[in-house]
Amino acid sequence: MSFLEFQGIGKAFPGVRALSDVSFGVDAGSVHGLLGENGAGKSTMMKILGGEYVPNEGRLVIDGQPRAFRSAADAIEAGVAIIHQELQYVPELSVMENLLLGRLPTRLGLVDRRRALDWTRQRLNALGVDLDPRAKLKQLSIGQRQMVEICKAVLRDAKILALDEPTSSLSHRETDVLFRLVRDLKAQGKAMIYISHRLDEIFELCDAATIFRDGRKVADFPTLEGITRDTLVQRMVGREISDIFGYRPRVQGDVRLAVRDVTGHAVAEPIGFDVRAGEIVGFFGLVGAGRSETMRLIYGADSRSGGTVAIDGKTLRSSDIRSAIRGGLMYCPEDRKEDGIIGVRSVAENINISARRNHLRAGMFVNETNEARTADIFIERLRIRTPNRRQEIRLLSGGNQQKAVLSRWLAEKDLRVLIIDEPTRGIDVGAKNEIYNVLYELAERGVAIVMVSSELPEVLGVSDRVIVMCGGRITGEFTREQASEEAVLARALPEGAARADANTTRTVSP
Amino acid sequence: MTDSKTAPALDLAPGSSNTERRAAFWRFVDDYSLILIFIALFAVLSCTVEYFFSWDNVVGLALSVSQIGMVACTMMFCLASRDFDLSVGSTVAFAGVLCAIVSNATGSVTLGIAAALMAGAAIGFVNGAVIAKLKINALITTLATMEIVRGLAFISSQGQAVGVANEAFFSIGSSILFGLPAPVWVTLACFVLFGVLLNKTIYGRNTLAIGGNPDAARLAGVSVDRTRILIFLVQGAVAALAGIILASRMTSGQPNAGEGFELNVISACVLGGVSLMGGRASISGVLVGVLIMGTVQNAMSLMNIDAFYQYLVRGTILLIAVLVDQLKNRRQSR
Amino acid sequence: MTDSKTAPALDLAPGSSNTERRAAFWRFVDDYSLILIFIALFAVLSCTVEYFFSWDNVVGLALSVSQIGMVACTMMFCLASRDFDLSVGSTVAFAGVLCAIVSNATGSVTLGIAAALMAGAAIGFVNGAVIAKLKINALITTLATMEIVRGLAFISSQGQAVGVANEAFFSIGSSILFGLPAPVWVTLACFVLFGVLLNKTIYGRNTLAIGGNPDAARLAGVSVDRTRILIFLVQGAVAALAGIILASRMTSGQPNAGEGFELNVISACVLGGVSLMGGRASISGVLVGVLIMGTVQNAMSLMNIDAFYQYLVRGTILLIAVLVDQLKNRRQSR
Amino acid sequence: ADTVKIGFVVKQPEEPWFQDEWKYAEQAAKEKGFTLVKIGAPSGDQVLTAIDNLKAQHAQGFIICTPDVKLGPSIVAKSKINNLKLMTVDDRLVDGSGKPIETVPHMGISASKIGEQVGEAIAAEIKKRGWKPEDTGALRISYDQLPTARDRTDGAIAALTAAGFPKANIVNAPEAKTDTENAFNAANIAITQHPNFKHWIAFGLNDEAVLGAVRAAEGRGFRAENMIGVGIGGSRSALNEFAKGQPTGFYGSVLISPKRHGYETSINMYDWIASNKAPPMLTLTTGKLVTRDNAAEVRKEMGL
Ligand SMILES: Nc1ncnc2c1ncn2[C@@H]1O[C@H](COP(=O)(O)OP(=O)(O)OP(=O)(O)O)[C@@H](O)[C@H]1O
Ligand SMILES: Nc1ncnc2c1ncn2[C@@H]1O[C@H](COP(=O)(O)OP(=O)(O)OP(=O)(O)O)[C@@H](O)[C@H]1O
Ligand SMILES: O[C@@H]1[C@@H](O)[C@@H](O)CO[C@H]1O
Ligand SMILES: [Mg+2]
Ligand SMILES: [Mg+2]
Repeated sequence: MSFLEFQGIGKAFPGVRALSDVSFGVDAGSVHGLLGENGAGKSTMMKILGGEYVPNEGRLVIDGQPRAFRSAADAIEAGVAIIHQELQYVPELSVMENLLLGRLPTRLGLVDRRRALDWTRQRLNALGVDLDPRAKLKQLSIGQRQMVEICKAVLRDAKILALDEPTSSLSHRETDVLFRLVRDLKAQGKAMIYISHRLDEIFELCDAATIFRDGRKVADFPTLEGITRDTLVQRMVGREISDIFGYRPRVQGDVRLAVRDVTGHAVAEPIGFDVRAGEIVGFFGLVGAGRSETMRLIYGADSRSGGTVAIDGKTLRSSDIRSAIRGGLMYCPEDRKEDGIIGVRSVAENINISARRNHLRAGMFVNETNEARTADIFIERLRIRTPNRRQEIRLLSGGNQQKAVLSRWLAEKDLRVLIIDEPTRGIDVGAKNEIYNVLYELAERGVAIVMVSSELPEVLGVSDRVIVMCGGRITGEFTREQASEEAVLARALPEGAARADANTTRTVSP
Repeated sequence: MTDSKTAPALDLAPGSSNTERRAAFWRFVDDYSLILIFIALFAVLSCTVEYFFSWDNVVGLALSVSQIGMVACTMMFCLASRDFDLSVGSTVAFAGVLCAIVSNATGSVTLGIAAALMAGAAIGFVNGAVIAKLKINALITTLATMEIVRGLAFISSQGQAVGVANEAFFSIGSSILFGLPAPVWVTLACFVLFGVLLNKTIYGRNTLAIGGNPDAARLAGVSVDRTRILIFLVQGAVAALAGIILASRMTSGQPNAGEGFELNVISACVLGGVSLMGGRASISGVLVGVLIMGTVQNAMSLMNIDAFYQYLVRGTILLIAVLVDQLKNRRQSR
Repeated sequence: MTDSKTAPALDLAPGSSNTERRAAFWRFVDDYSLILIFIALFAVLSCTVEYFFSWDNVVGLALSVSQIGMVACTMMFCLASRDFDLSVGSTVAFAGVLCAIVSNATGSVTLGIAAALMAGAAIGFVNGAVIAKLKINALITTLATMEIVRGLAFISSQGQAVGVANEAFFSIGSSILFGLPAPVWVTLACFVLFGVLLNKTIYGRNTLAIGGNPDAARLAGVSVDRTRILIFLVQGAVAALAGIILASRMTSGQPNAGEGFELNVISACVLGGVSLMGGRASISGVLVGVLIMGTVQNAMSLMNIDAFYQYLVRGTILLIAVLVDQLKNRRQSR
Repeated sequence: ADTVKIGFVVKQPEEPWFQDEWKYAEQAAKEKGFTLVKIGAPSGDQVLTAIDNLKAQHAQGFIICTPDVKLGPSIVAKSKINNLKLMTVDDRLVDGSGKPIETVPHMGISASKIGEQVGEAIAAEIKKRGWKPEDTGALRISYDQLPTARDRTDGAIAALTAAGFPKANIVNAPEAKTDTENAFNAANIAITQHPNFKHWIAFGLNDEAVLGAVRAAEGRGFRAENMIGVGIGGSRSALNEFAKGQPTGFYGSVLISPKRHGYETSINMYDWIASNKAPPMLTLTTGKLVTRDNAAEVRKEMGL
């Protein structure tokens, strides 16, 4: 019997069955991969493990003891620590207080800040993470916040550690730090569950794996020796995907998007580039390179202090999102929870929020049939797993929310330029493939596409051209043919760090 | 774009038609729980309280909630967009006073009404502009305008009720159409109008989107500031309308009218399921919220309940109503 | 585990010492902007308004905000945890009445005080339990208890002011220690106590965490429900304390005391930078918020501003204060 | 015939005064065997709602103390439409131009008259104590948002000035709400502003207002011998003061009798409905000054 056993777990929500009769075990001193399409039930399983949900059927057995958690506190008590897919931090509190949330040390009834600070510094150092314990979380980048979340779980010294897509916002280097941590913890005999849609991470870290599909277990791999990537994909999505990127060359037209001398917050020197009709330009950089900030300036989400943006030769009004949209420029933000979804509204609402202005009756009445149709098309096309289009979007799994937000922009009919920031964050392989296909189709229709991504294979696999940013400036530009991993990475690393780091970079298989 | 060969990947909720029917039933109960509560309340009161179920009484009840009802419609928008408006009570008073003053000065009731409506819209515009553009907290902003506008009402009337000379003015509040008083018709019209606006128009949908997540709405191209200002402007105008009708019913504009009005309106909305966190609202909920509040008060008067005990009853009923409504959420979560 | 050769993965705030100094200056202005506003206001009034800067007046000012100040301390916790309490005004009244009744009945002031404090705590406990456990909206819950408790105050006193036979009772409100009246000392003690609680104890930090992100707090094992209930309980007890002191100052428990009290307290907190969205609070901010509100009222009276125009001034000052405070946020958000 | 049902609508049901009026009206109802419907209506629209409500439950008439006398025309019109007999108590209705509506039977007090009584009582006491008027300040605890409150304080001022009190020594202290604490704060500031006065007098709309002024004055060292506060109502707040071991600055209160107002109006209305005997069109009652010394007797005299 394994250290941690899930036995016949089932869980239903109103209108949705998330898990049915799932059993598997996780050994101490091993990393167990959990795979499955978006909405397969992985996070739900983790929330059951974390005491957040009570299963309808089945039970947990830890170290031979059956356990029934009634709350998150129960699970913590039992030695379970979870890194949630949706980051759960308190923005107004410091790194230290977030790390020690619920267990600050006290002296004579008062919080012992000094001891807490010392402890935090020391432990962070030991983990090889460089964060100021006094910085407030809201001052950190997403990647840094995710790092804090990881440390928060790790520092609990739990016996069981579950990581639900921990790398979705991490750069290579932070990922390295994380992997080192996981290996250390394995050596210490912890039982770990690792969820990711990045298969190379699974191969690199995991000893065993379980695959979910539609809330059921479809495969168990006690070892990953000799298992191929294709096998996993096949079991996950139920079909063959030979080349996930499936790049298709296409003809390119004239310059559609012309960015000239754009300056603003987080931009170190004026930024300029062109994108042609039908071209896909990948923007690569490490966390904090300033890509997202640049794109927000171009779109008008933040006000720029200088420069122009033109589409098909027509200059857009500065800092005006609506004029950008009317000009055919759309931006899909990277932080889906903060900037993307409108949680309490339905999937259909979220998909139609922008495009519906084109289908108004009498200038103000929404066209409900049209909206329903649009929603259904995307739900089917991108396989958005939801009981129906009326479901509140916050109840969808992370990946499915991402797909719905993407649909919002794909539904625009006079799309000319699409800026898409981390489009496949948290998305399963099958759907990734589908999204790339949609991007190609759009490009074939003549749309100019800017894709910001921190996944190097994706940038290399999908783009016609790659632009690299570092420290708020453009540091390199490559054609598809020129772009190699080493060349691109070298430009993405800050000067100085470049040489030291080039060797330690993980090699990633596409 | 319609490569829909691949079968819908998901087989959701396998369940038999039986569980489906049960789910549908619960969905119905969920959606209409408050309405059901109200119907039950109404039925019980009809059977137990003498005179409650009579045409006269029902009309009186409708009249008593007509002002609150009107403003609740627009307050619903305000709350749905995650805002808050405490200034409506003062606006009701000021509009009544202003309408009376201008009517007397010009001899024209129409001019008086126009002036009051415009003043109301202006107050709303100021609220909206300060909140949306200067990004000041809505509670503080409207608390400030609540004070300022109340001050204007007292100053312009010198603290005295302003009677209206022109008798035509009184007919707004007292004339009867098809058996119902005019104010009730106006309120019904508001419910229909704002119901349609909320559910069928881009204005309503944008309001809900803004309330759900203002940042996301802005990035999706919703003109957040403009919509918020519009919401407050309309709210101001409707509060002024309520003030005019109230003045007409009372045959004078009173500077201390509408005190505590804002809390009643907001409670009715919240009771009707409008979320203070924004993004969620239903017009039928608000209607029922308004009706429950009015009905309880009405029944207490009919039952001759002691003034002090009325406080207890009001508070308790309020709690019970939300509690029962809450049960559905409990069933839903976990 | 300590292969920390690789360059620091994340580099926060590089900046030279010059920009650092400038940043530090702005941070200071940001943190203390409201205090600076208050000092400026106080200085201007001292120079321009006769009698303003006199010991008598400053003591009077302090006394006039002492009740609000006490309750603002606990309201700060309540708002910081993303809750809301409208019932404090009623609790003030009920506690005063109850204290008087029990003192008279038992002949012991101590028993009266104990009974009132316990009743306040009980009211707070009920609020907290209903909100945390039954998950009912705080606005509605405390609106309901506000009604119910006001009803209790009227019922128990039969609507009449209740005088206290035991003269010892009056000394609570009127005795002077080191030149300041006792209620002012109590208020100062509250500020110190709750300041320490907020910043230095687990209770305070958990409160902020709950308000900042309730889910995160819950998932980290913070006993969210227990903390929320405790916050309300303490709030009820402190409101009762304010009620007792008020009754002592007025030498009788009055059932209609403290009407509108809740809005004043909440405004003072919001003015002091406490976020209604939870997670943000500072005790110095609240202190200044309370003082600004009291000072404005005091100065207006000293300047003999007409009662009607006082509404205008109050509203305008409120707006200006938050507006100025807001400027820092605009600068912060790039 | 139907059983007689009479409404008794008051503007501030929480106020002891109205509780008492209701109590004595109940007494009349018990004696005559009619039903009394008590409704509180603190604002104009609630008055209209109350009248609708009375019609719905088949009342035949009602007695009202309205929150604003200017509601007169609409109350008259509404009761006519609803076929309800109408009488007013305490406060008399006025028409659009401010003249009393004489067609409605009324029993009550005149706000300015009662104010004058307060002023006269204070003037007499000043004289008795031999204070110099120039050393004496007068606190007008005002709440001008409420028309009756203004009439009362203005009445007091009229009587004081008529008795030779210098107008310049009258200090306006507006209270933000009509409770004791707000009166306290208003008075406290007024006293700060005028350090020159050796004695203080105080008047306001009710006992609570004056009580606040008395407490504030005490805090500043003006005790019974240097303070004359006279309230209106003779409520418990006043009696509590008289019950204290030592006299306080709360010298007296002008007591008005809720008994006649509650009991007599109800009986009149009953007779009007049951035997069509029209009530007198106008009955004015007066207040009586009660002080520490005579409070108990006077109350007994009035049957309270
Ligand atoms: N609270 C809830 N209410 C209703 N449905 C829910 C709820 N939580 C999860 N679901 C549904 O349960 C299913 C499983 O979701 P889950 O989050 O476990 O998927 P996942 O495997 O983690 O997917 P992803 O890879 O996208 O994160 C989804 O269809 C989701 O919509
Ligand atoms: N609200 C904020 N407060 C302080 N610094 C911020 C804030 N938002 C962004 N930054 C900083 O601005 C810089 C640019 O961030 P940006 O998000 O544009 O980078 P990026 O290249 O898109 O990387 P990624 O999105 O992967 O983190 C980073 O150093 C980030 O930490
Ligand atoms: O409001 C007052 C009440 O307090 C009592 O004094 C009688 O007259 C009314 O006008
Ligand atoms: Mg998931
Ligand atoms: Mg980015």
